[in-house]
Formats: sequence, C-alpha cells, structure tokens
Amino acid sequence: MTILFGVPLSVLLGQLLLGLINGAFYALLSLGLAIIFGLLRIINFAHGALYMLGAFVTLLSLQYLGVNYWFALFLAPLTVGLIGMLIEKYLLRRITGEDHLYGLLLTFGLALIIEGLFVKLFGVSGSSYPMPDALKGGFNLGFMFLPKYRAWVIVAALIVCFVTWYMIERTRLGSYLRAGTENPKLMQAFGINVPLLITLTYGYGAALAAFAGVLAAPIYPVSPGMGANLLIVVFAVVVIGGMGSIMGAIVTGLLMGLIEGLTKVFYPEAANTVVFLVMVLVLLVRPAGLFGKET
Amino acid sequence: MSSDIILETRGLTKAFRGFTAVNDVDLKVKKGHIHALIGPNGAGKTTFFNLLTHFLPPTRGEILFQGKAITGTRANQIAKLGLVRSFQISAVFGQMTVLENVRVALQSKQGNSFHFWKSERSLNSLNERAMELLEKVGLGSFADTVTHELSYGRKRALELATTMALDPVMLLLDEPTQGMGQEDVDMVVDLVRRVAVGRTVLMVEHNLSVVSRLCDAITVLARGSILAEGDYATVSANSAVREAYLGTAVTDEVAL
Amino acid sequence: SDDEIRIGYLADMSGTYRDLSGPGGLEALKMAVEDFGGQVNGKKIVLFNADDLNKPDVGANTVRQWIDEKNVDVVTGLVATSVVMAVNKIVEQENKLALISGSASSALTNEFCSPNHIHWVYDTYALSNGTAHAVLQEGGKDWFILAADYAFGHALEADLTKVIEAEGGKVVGKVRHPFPSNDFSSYILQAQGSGAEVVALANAGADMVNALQTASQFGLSQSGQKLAGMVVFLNDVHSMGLEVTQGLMLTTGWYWDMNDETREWAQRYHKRVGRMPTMAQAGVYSSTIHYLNAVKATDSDDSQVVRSKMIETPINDMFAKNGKIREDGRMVHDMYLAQVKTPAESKSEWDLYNILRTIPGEQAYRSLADSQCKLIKN
Amino acid sequence: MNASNREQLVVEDLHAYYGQSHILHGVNMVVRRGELVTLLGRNGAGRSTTLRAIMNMVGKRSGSIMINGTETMTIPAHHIPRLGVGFCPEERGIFASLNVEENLLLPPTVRSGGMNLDELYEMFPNLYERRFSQGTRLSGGEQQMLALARILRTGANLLLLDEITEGLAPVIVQKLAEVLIKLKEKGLTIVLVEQNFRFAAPLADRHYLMEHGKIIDEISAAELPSKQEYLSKNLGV
Amino acid sequence: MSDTIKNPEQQQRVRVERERRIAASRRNKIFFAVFIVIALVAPFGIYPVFLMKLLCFALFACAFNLLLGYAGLLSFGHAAFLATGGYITGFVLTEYSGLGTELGILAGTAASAALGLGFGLLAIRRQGIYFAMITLALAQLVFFMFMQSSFTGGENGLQGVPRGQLFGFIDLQDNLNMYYFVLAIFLFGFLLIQRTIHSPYGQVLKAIRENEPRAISLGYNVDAHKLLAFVLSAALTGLAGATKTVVFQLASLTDAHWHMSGEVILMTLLGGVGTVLGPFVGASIVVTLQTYLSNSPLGEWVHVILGVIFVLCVLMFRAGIVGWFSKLIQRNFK
Ligand SMILES: Nc1ncnc2c1ncn2[C@@H]1O[C@H](COP(=O)(O)OP(=O)(O)OP(=O)(O)O)[C@@H](O)[C@H]1O
Ligand SMILES: Nc1ncnc2c1ncn2[C@@H]1O[C@H](COP(=O)(O)OP(=O)(O)OP(=O)(O)O)[C@@H](O)[C@H]1O
Ligand SMILES: [Mg+2]
Ligand SMILES: [Mg+2]
Repeated sequence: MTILFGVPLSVLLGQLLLGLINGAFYALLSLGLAIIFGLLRIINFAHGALYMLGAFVTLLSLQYLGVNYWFALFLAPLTVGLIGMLIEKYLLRRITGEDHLYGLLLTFGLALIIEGLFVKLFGVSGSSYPMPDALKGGFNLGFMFLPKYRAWVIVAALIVCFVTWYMIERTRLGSYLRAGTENPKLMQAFGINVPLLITLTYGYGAALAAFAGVLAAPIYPVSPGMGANLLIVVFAVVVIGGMGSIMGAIVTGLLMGLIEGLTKVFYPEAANTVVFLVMVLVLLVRPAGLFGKET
Repeated sequence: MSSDIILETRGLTKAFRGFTAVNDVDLKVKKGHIHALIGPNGAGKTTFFNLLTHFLPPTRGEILFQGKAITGTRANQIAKLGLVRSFQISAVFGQMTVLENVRVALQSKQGNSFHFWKSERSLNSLNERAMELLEKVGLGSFADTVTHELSYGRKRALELATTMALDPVMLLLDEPTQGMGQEDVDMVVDLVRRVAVGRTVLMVEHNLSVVSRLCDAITVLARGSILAEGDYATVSANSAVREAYLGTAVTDEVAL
Repeated sequence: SDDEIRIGYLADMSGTYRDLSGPGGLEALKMAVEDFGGQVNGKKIVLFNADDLNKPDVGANTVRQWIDEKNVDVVTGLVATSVVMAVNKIVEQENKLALISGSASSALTNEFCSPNHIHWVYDTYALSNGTAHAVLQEGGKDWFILAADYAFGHALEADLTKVIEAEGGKVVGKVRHPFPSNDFSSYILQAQGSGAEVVALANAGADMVNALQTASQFGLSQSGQKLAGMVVFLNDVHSMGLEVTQGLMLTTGWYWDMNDETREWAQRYHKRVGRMPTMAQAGVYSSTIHYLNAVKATDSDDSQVVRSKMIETPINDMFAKNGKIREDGRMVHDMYLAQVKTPAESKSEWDLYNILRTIPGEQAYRSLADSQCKLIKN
Repeated sequence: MNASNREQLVVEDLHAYYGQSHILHGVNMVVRRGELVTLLGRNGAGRSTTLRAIMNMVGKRSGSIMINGTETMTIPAHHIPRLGVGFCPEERGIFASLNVEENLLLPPTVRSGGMNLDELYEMFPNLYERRFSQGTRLSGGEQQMLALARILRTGANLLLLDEITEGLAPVIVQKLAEVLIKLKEKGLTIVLVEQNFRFAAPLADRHYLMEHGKIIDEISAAELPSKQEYLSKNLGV
Repeated sequence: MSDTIKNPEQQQRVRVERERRIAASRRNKIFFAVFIVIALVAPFGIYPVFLMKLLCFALFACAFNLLLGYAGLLSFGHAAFLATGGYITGFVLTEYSGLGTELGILAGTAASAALGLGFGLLAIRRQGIYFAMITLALAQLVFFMFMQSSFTGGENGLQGVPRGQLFGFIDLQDNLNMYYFVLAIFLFGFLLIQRTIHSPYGQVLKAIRENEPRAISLGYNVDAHKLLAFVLSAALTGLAGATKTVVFQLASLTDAHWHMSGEVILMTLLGGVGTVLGPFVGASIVVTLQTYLSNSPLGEWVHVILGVIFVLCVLMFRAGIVGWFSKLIQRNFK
C-alpha cells in the first residue's frame, strides 16, 4: 500500500471523493448566492434559511402528504422558489437602489424569523428523512465503501450547476442578467422586463438552495439550524471564487470541499477554519478572487 | 536648455493584456506653457495622464518631473511634488461645503491630516486662504453651499480652486470643458488662462476652439504614439493629423 | 432570609439544547412547585426563568441580576457548560445555590467544585464509564474515539481513554472534529479504516446525531464495527428515529419507562408538554423537590444550611433510589445501561430504550479518592 | 397612411419630477415620421430629462406621450422600446460585465431592418478592433460609439439620442453626421439633444428651444439663418 | 477672515451659517448634559450591571460606526478586537493581579490596537465586500486561535477574572463604583470618537470617503488614513471588550464568534449609520431586548422578534431610528 504523509493512498482517495461530494453542496449553495448577489447586489443572509426550508418541505411533504423523494426533488425547489419570489416582490423590491447593507439587514432579519419559527414549531433536535429505496446501499470501490446516495448527490449537483452556468454565461438570458445588475433602468429602456427578471432570479437562487436542501435531507439531520452554520462558509466560497462569477462559485465550491476533506485527515481541528485561511491567502494574491474580474 | 523642460517622458509605454494603449512616447513640456494633448478617441490620452500621476504603473519608460525621475513614485507623493491632476468627470466632494472642499486641499500641505485629537477649529486658520482661492474662481459667495448643489460649470471651477490650493507647479487637466455649454466653456477658458500664470498646464481637449485659443504647444497622439507636434498652425496643417483626427471638413475658420 | 423562596430557572430556551432541557425543564420545575402546594412552611415559592442563549455573559448577567435584585435563593436548569461555569462563580461569590441538571462536564465536581452547587443527573465520567465498561465486557477491545474539539469533548475523551486502558482495551485511533461540524463522512471513513472494533462518539447533540446518521449510511455496523454513544439523550434518539439509532448502546441516568413511579410522573409531564421527559428534565423536578424538602425541614433558605440538610438526606423519589449527595457536590445515584430498540420492538412513539442493566452509583461516578476537588482534600 | 399615423411622437403637457424637484413644466412637441428634430438649450434646461421621461426613466410624470398612436403613460417601461424606440443615454450606459460584442448584441431586436454586426463594425472600426474587450475598458469616445451602434442594431425607427458627439474627435463627429443623414434617408425618425450646434444645425429639419423645463420656441431649418442672433443670445453659441 | 469678504449678501450667508452651527453645538451640549445627568442617576433606578453591559456594547457600536459611518469601511471581523481586548485583559488580571485594573484594561486595548494594525495592513487595500470578507476571514482565524490556545480556557472561557481595585483604593467589586468607572470609560471613548470625527483628520477621512481618487490627487496617502481609522476603531473596540470582561469577570468565545461581528453591524444600522447617537441607541435596543425578552414569557421568541424589528427597520425607517427621528425633528421644527 502506498503511504502518503503517513496516510495510505487509498484512504486519501476516499477522503478526496468525500470532499468532492461536500464540495458539491458548497457549489450548489454558493451558486445560488452568487446569482442573487450578481443581480440584486444583495448578500443574501436568508440563503441558509432557504436551504433549511428546502429540507423541511421535503420532510413535511413526506410526513403529511406522502410525497416521495423523487417528487420532492421538484416540489421543494418549486415551493421555496415561489417563497423566494414573494420575498423579492414584497420585501426586497422596496429597498432597490438603497445601500446594499440594508439588503443584508433585511435578509438577516428574515433568516431570524424563519429559523425562529421553525424552532418553535419543530424543536431543534432535527429529524431524519428516510433514504429513498433506490439509493440505499452502496458501491464497494475497493478503497472505500461509497453509499449510492452520495454518488447521486454529486451527479445531481454537478448537472444542476453546469446547466445553470450554461444558462447564465452562454445564453442571451444570461447577458440580460449580467447587464440588468449594472443598470436596470437602461435595460428597461431596451425593452427588458427587469422587475420580472429580478423576481425570477431571486426565485431561482432560492430554488437552488432548496434543491441542496432536498439533497441534504436523507443524509443530514433536518433541523432549523442546519443552514445557519453552513452559510458563512458558503459566503467564503463565493468570495474566493470571485463575487459575481458563476464558474468561480462552482469550481471554488468543489475545490473547498477537497481542501476541507484533506484538512479533515491531516489536521481535523482546523477543518472549519481552513476555508478562511484560503480566503485570506487568495484575496492577498488575487484581490478579486480566483475567477473575479478586477475592476 | 534642458532647464526649461519641466516634464519629460522617455519611451513611456503602457500595455494592457495584448493591447498597447501608450506606445513609446517621448514628450517634453516646456515650463510656463499651456500644452495640449489631442488625438482621436482611444489614442491613449487618458491612459497617458494616468501614467504621469501613477494611477497606473507604466509597462516601460521613464517620467522626469523638474529633472527628477518620478516613475515609481506613488500617486499621492506625485501630487505633493507639485504635479496635480483633474479628472475627466468632475471630481469634488459633494457632501462637503464649497469652503471645506478647498480647505481639505489646503490641509494637505499643512501636514496635520493625521491629527485626530485636534479640534476642527484648528482648521479655521485656513479659511482666509480658502476664501481667497474661491474669490479667484468666482465662487466667493458660494462658500457655505453644499457642493452637490452647484451647477456643472461651477463644480469645474471649484475643482480648479482646490487644485490651485496645492499651489501646483504643473496642472494636468483632462477634458476640462467636456459636456459644457458655450458660456461655461468660455468661463473655463478664462479660468485656465488665469490660473496658468506662472505655472505649466498639460491638458487633454477635444474642443479645438479651446485648444487654439489657449495653447502654446500641441502634441497629437494617435494609436498610442505621437503623430505630430508643434503650435496650432503647424499641427492643423499636417495632413496626417487631418486624416486621423481633424477630418476633412475642418478648416481653420470652423475651428476658431 | 426573607419570606419567599425564590427559584430561578436558567437554560437554553431557543438554541441547540432547547429540547434537552429548555421549556420542558421549566414545566418540570413548575410541577415540583405545584406538588409542594406553591409554598413551604407558609413561604410562597416564586419562580423566575430566563434564556441564557448559550452565552456565558448572558447567563452570568441574568443570575447576578436575580441575586442582586430579586434575592433569588437557588438556580436550576443550567445546561451549556460554559454558562454553568460562569454562573457557578457568581453563585459561589454570593453564597447561593445552583442545582445543575443539564451540564455534563465532570469537571464541575472535580477541579471546579464549590460548596455552592450540586450536580444532579449525569456527568461525562459516568456516561462514558458506564457504556465503555459494558462494551469492553462484551469483548470490544480496540477503540476509535471521535471527539468534539472543545473542553467537553476533551473531557469525555480523557475519561473514556482512562476506562478503556484500565480494563485492558486500546485506543487505536482518534480524531477531534471542530464543533459544530456539518459533515462527518470523512471522520466515519477514518474510523472505518482504523480497524477498531468499537467507534465511540465523544460528542453531543446535533454533532452526535449527525455522526450516527452518517455511520449508518456508510454501513459501519454491517462491516462489523460497534458504535457507542457517550452522551445520548432521549430527544436525540426520538428525533433521529429508530431506523438510524437501533442497537446503539448508551448510558442514561433515568428513563421514563422504568417502573410505575417513573411512568406515572412521565405521563403527567406528557399531558402538559406533549413529549416524554428527558433525564435532564426529570432531574430538574427531582432536585427541586429535594431542595424544597430541605428548606422545609430546616425552615431556612440559607444556602449552607439547606445544602447540609440535602447532603444528610438520601434521595428517594421517582428519579433515584438511595441517591446521595457527596461533599464535592456530586449527586451519586444508579445509572442504567440501555440499548435503543429496533423499530419492530418499539410499541409507541416514545418506546425507545431497552434497559439492559443497572450500574450502581459508586461504580458509575468517579470515586472521591481520584478527586481533585478542593473540598475533599481539606 | 393617414395624418395621425405620420406623427410618430406626440408629447402633450409633459411634467416630470425627480423626487421632490419638478423639472419639466408642460412640454409639448410633435415629431413626424422621417424627421430629425433637435432639442436645444443651456445646461440643465431639461433636455435629457425630456428623453428620459419619454422612456419612463424619471420619478413621477404626468401629461401624455403618444408613440405611433399608442399612449405610453400607462404602459410598463419595458413596453415602450417595443414600440420601436431606441434610446442612447447621455451617460452612455456601457455594461462593464459584458464585452464590446455582447454589449452590441444586448438590446433585443424590436423591428426588422436594423443594421447587422458587420455593417456596424464597418461604420466603427475602433469597435471591431476592441470587440472582445470589456465594455468599460474602452476610451471615453469609443464608449460613445458603442452606445450609438448598439441601438442601430435593434431596428428601432424612432431614435432618441442624447449628446452623442460629446468627447468625440472631429473626424468621428463628421462620420456621425454622415451616419445620421444615412439613417434619415432610410426613413428613421430622430430626436437629437445636442450641445454642439454646429453639428446639429445642418442635419435638422426643426429645432425646439428649451428653457427651465419648457419649450420656449420652435425654429425650422429654413428660419435658421434669420434667427442666428436670437439663438446666440439664448444659447450662447 | 471677515475682512476678506466683501459683498453683504455673502456676509449674511456666512453669518447665518455660523449661527446655525453655534445653535447646533449648543443643542448638542444640552443633549450631552442631559445624558450625563441621566447616566449619573440611572444606577439608582436600573440594575447597574445591565447598564454597564449596555455601555460596553454602546462603546463597541460607536467604535464600529467610526469605521463604517465615517471611513466608509464595513468590517465583518470586529468580534476579533472585542474578544482580544477581553481575553488579554482577563488573562493579565488573572495572572498578574498585582498590576491593577487600569493597566489590565490598557493591555487589552493595546493588544486590540496591535491586532487592528495587522488586520488593517492586510485588508486596507481591498474594497467593499472584499474588505468585509477579508476581515471576516481574519477574524475567523483569530477565533480558531482563541479556541485552540489554552490561556483562553477554550469553550469554557476565562472565568472569575477579578475586578480588582481602581488606583489601588477604589473597590470595583462594588457595582456602583464599577458603574462609574465604566461610565467614565464610555465617555472617554465616545468623546474621543466625536473629536476624531470633527478633527483635521476627520475632514480628510470624509473627503476620502466621498471621492478617493480625488483625495489621492490632492496628495493624501489614502491607505494610511484608512488604516488609522481602522486601528482607532479596533483599539476602542478592544477597550469595550476589556471593560466588559472586567464587568462580567469573564471572557468567552461568544465575543469572538462571527455572530458578534454581525450583531454590531445590526446595532449600528438599527440606530443609524454615521449618526452620533445612532450606535448608542441601536446597541441599547438590541441589548435591552436580548436581556429583558429572554427573561419574559416571550423568551422563546427572541430571535423572531429581533428579526421582525430588523425587517421593519429596513422597510420603515431606513436611516436608522436616530436618522429617522432627526428627520422628523427637522421637518417639524425648522
Ligand atoms: N484598463 C484597460 N484595459 C484594457 N484596455 C484599456 C484599459 N484602459 C484603456 N484601455 C484602452 O486603451 C485605449 C486608450 O484609452 P484612453 O482612455 O487612454 O483613450 P483617450 O485617448 O483618453 O480617448 P478619449 O478621447 O475617447 O477619452 C483605448 O482603446 C482603451 O480601450
Ligand atoms: N437624478 C436627478 N435627480 C435630481 N435632479 C436631477 C436629476 N437629473 C437631473 N436633474 C436636474 O434636472 C434639471 C434638468 O436636467 P437635464 O439633465 O434634463 O438637463 P439638460 O438640459 O440635459 O442639461 P445638460 O446639458 O447638463 O445635460 C437640472 O437642473 C438637473 O440638476
Ligand atoms: Mg479619455
Ligand atoms: Mg443632458
């Protein structure tokens, strides 16, 4: 067996794979955050709460409506996306053009309300969501046992990420989005329905968070606090990738998963901190992040 | 001979990724001149200004100001040496009063800008000089106006007053009359002529009537390099300049 | 000192530990007061309660204010160790009493003991000791410890290591994970790769739940490794469900379905709260009743007078049989080794544990001979 | 074609506000199909505001604006360009996150008959050279060209152009004059806000003179020579 | 200066302006006097430890506001300075109790200032959201260090820090003595901030915030000026943290957590960014709610209620409570 830094290579491989899977979650979440930041210039502190909502919609729709996992995969993003659109239309819209700090304060307040209500309704312990039958068990890869579900997570997350990337970077819609960020008034004067565009964008960002929530439901405890802890790391990912860069969010998400995975082997105590260390280093060398454009 | 050259660049070059905006420019500005830098759009005039004041680091080349190399000097230090610029878009401190705008500039020479323990009142000693400068540009009665309420032309005048507060040896003006009505243009021409007494001015300007009225020497920049140099008559007669910049219809009468 | 008995209930009412003690603990406290008729020897019992938000400064400030302004005699609840440590300092300074039923740190009655607090329900030593002992006896010799990287996890890890080594076992690997962690797959994989027979979870709450769930996905038990939870509460098992937790061995200080007495009390509680009580919530009830009895017997609310009486009197209630409070403030009572039922075995929502056996109190808790408590040495 | 149809833009009693400040005080103007009309006035007279009000880009408005016979006061802002209006703003509005070509392709086509990319590049070779640069990395003048080129692609037949010669070299200004003549020949209607009277005078059919948010006079091209004096008094030209 | 002014209309303008300023400064003096009187008698009606907590957080928010409101820099890592002040003071007072409380607090403040200098040097070149994020990242590293090192007591925190004596003879264990000491510290910090804002340096800072390139072209070293603001803010934040530690006799990781950095932003926004009293009011509201709500039957709803307040604040009075109030006064009494 090959040994690398005191760790067998096979173990290392397994850890890298797991890191990548965690990275897929980061990528999904930071993608939504980056899109929302890109168009609304809002640091969406409610993103963690939306992720949590996604997981809860999945759980509750099973418990009360008997909706299965595969259906929830569509239902939850749709529901949360709609909630997001309502939030945009009735709250965020009223502060367009104000300092971006107010968006932060508003979404932070929303997160407190949503999470507080869920704590009141469902307690804090969290519940578990049954693994869908088709994804039970796992593959023996030789160097590790890979649960089928985790394999599915990475495939599903990557597909969604890249479809989103393609939509934004390679289609007309995407250039509307990017331009709408900069000068919404002028875009209106070109005949684009910017308010609708913004509502849909926030809704889509929320739906992405909820999609991550559905993916998380069977493997992590579904609890009101599940998003809050993740949020700050996801911010870091977006910044390292370069704010507003879609590809940056995806690639950095995966990369951070890997780096975190390695840290968990070599210096687990620092696993929650390593992302910030990377952030400091990256910003010192590349002030606009890995993929960001310097202005 | 060389002592009457105040600013000189040698082989000054700026390349952006795959694109050379300023290419090997040797420029000499004589002390006391009003020197115009003209050229077609995208010729590199603004970039050249940015290099002189170190808002951009040059790729290659040297800048000498009053005989000393200032190529690597930091932007704020260059201002302290007496080479002060204005901006293409009017640059004033909008939320401060007109008087405070000038005072902030005066403070720069005082060296108390880090004194956080002193009272604001210690700045009152600067008021007299500030008022003097405002009177000079015709803004005396606006001293206590909040700056963003000023009209475009008056903001331009204020900017000149703050620039003068530094008592610069040489001024760099980037399109000082852009977007102005004819009246304001005349006012600015007048102003520049007044403040230029005893100083050197290098200005970018598209308005040929301004250039012809004000300038002692002209350098034409095109595609990052010097195309022609000389006084107005020489330059406007140059066929290359006509083709690249002036266009066929421009005759000397129209320009004036 | 005055004509009222004043009790303050301080706990996490809205954060991670809400379900362990929280509002339910407050309800248990109210039950105790009601069972006393709302007064002791004609003195009215007055309750105060507050959320400590798991912040030591908030907790300390609240208790200080209670004592300074409301003349509170005794503080109960007390969950997060950092909060409890801060509160203990104040209680000691002001010479009042604290009855701790939530916090797990065994240091509270060891290096941090004081004559002003009593630790009621469990501690890291008893929990890890009980489970480890049982598992070792069944033949699990090689251990892997997954510990939370903060004081509580370290204490648990140290207590556990001592037991394992004392009984001929070996720690073949360990990893300290940040607190809190989102994903445990990496650590579980490391545990799997270590070749240990037993994987011990030296963490609590959400982290423990998360680790356990991950272990079940990676088929830890299928590959022949045993899981041992050190600090597992009823609410954890309830929320995770039996599918994930079945077969888990754990130590508990109390379980609602042990005998008629416990069932009777638990049903009363269930009627008011809608959930079954955890051992911490039962502990709030028990410690309060014991305290009030001592007040009644001495007709005093002076902390030291009452404490002496509490130490003198053995505890015999639905919570403990022949429980004894030691000089170091440790309430020593029997602990129970339990195993989580399979879904098939469970007959109702809260039918979660099989009690395997009783661990006598003297065995379960750290003996006074090993104590570093300053009250003992002198 | 009936008479009302030939009136492409009819503005009646237009008032406009920025927040509290009342800027336009009842503007009336009519622009017929194929005409080139200028708005003259001093700095701050409200010329840009008139164009912005037509595009529904100011705070509050009242009055009436008919485009091709459709009342636009009541329709959402993004429906106005779809009536065939192209707007080139004073501040240019080049998008930093898009490159030159993406900027060019950005505004959706509203009519057939717009120019295609090749034609535009031919007209503005600078843009072709820099077509993959970030939009805002262009020099001031190049940005101006881009802003104009952008709306020529959409096929709009009513162009609202605000200070398009500002900051441009004389050669380019001359070129623009040729472009405008060509567009007029194609039958486009143009409203031109200009500081550069020398540029506008030979192109325009009519001039509106603005002051303090009102149209104070209307001068046809034919009357121009006789009104030189009057104009220089009012505009300082 | 008046002899240079020639025309009468202009003289009139200047006079009006001067009168306005004098009136404003007189009004501020009255406000301040009222505040002092209230502050002096407050501990006889309100629980002094609560008041001290309030003053500590108010100082924290004021220090933060100096940076956000007057230098235009949004730091998302101020918890690091609060915690550093607290831990260092706690450590010094516990280990070298002979040094005296004043020196202990001074040590904490100095440590925070030094840390601020370090953060500043790394972060000051970055702008906007990147500045916020790099300060956050640095603060997370500091958090990690505090969690891992032994002198902080890790998760348990530093407990039982002695309050000690002031100048060797005033017993700070007494809540009233402690209160007046804290009040003095707060006033010192508050007045220093006011002075800074209205100093020659404050003027330059304002200019930089409004138009950075122009300030550079006037010869100012913009980075150095921003750095000074950052260090001042860090030092005063450290002072707040140090004082808080002495008051509560403990220092804990709560102070270092990023939530704390977030909380101070919220306090400041709630009260009104860039207003003199805003941070004080914002801190008072948040601290009071946290303290008194958690002791009430609404205890379980603390987060929800705070959330609702933030949302309402953004939707209804965006300039912050103080900003909104002063607008109201201006409208009605002008
Ligand atoms: N940061 C940059 N990156 C890439 N190219 C740039 C950058 N800045 C300027 N350029 C290019 O350099 C050339 C010169 O630009 P500059 O702004 O100096 O022109 P200018 O002479 O001032 O023109 P104008 O008269 O139109 O203002 C332009 O073609 C422009 O696109
Ligand atoms: N966004 C705004 N908010 C408030 N006032 C504005 C705004 N934009 C313009 N104004 C004011 O409206 C008036 C008319 O401005 P407008 O831009 O229409 O003038 P203009 O005739 O185009 O002059 P210019 O030659 O300066 O472009 C001016 O007094 C100006 O100060
Ligand atoms: Mg330029
Ligand atoms: Mg205009």
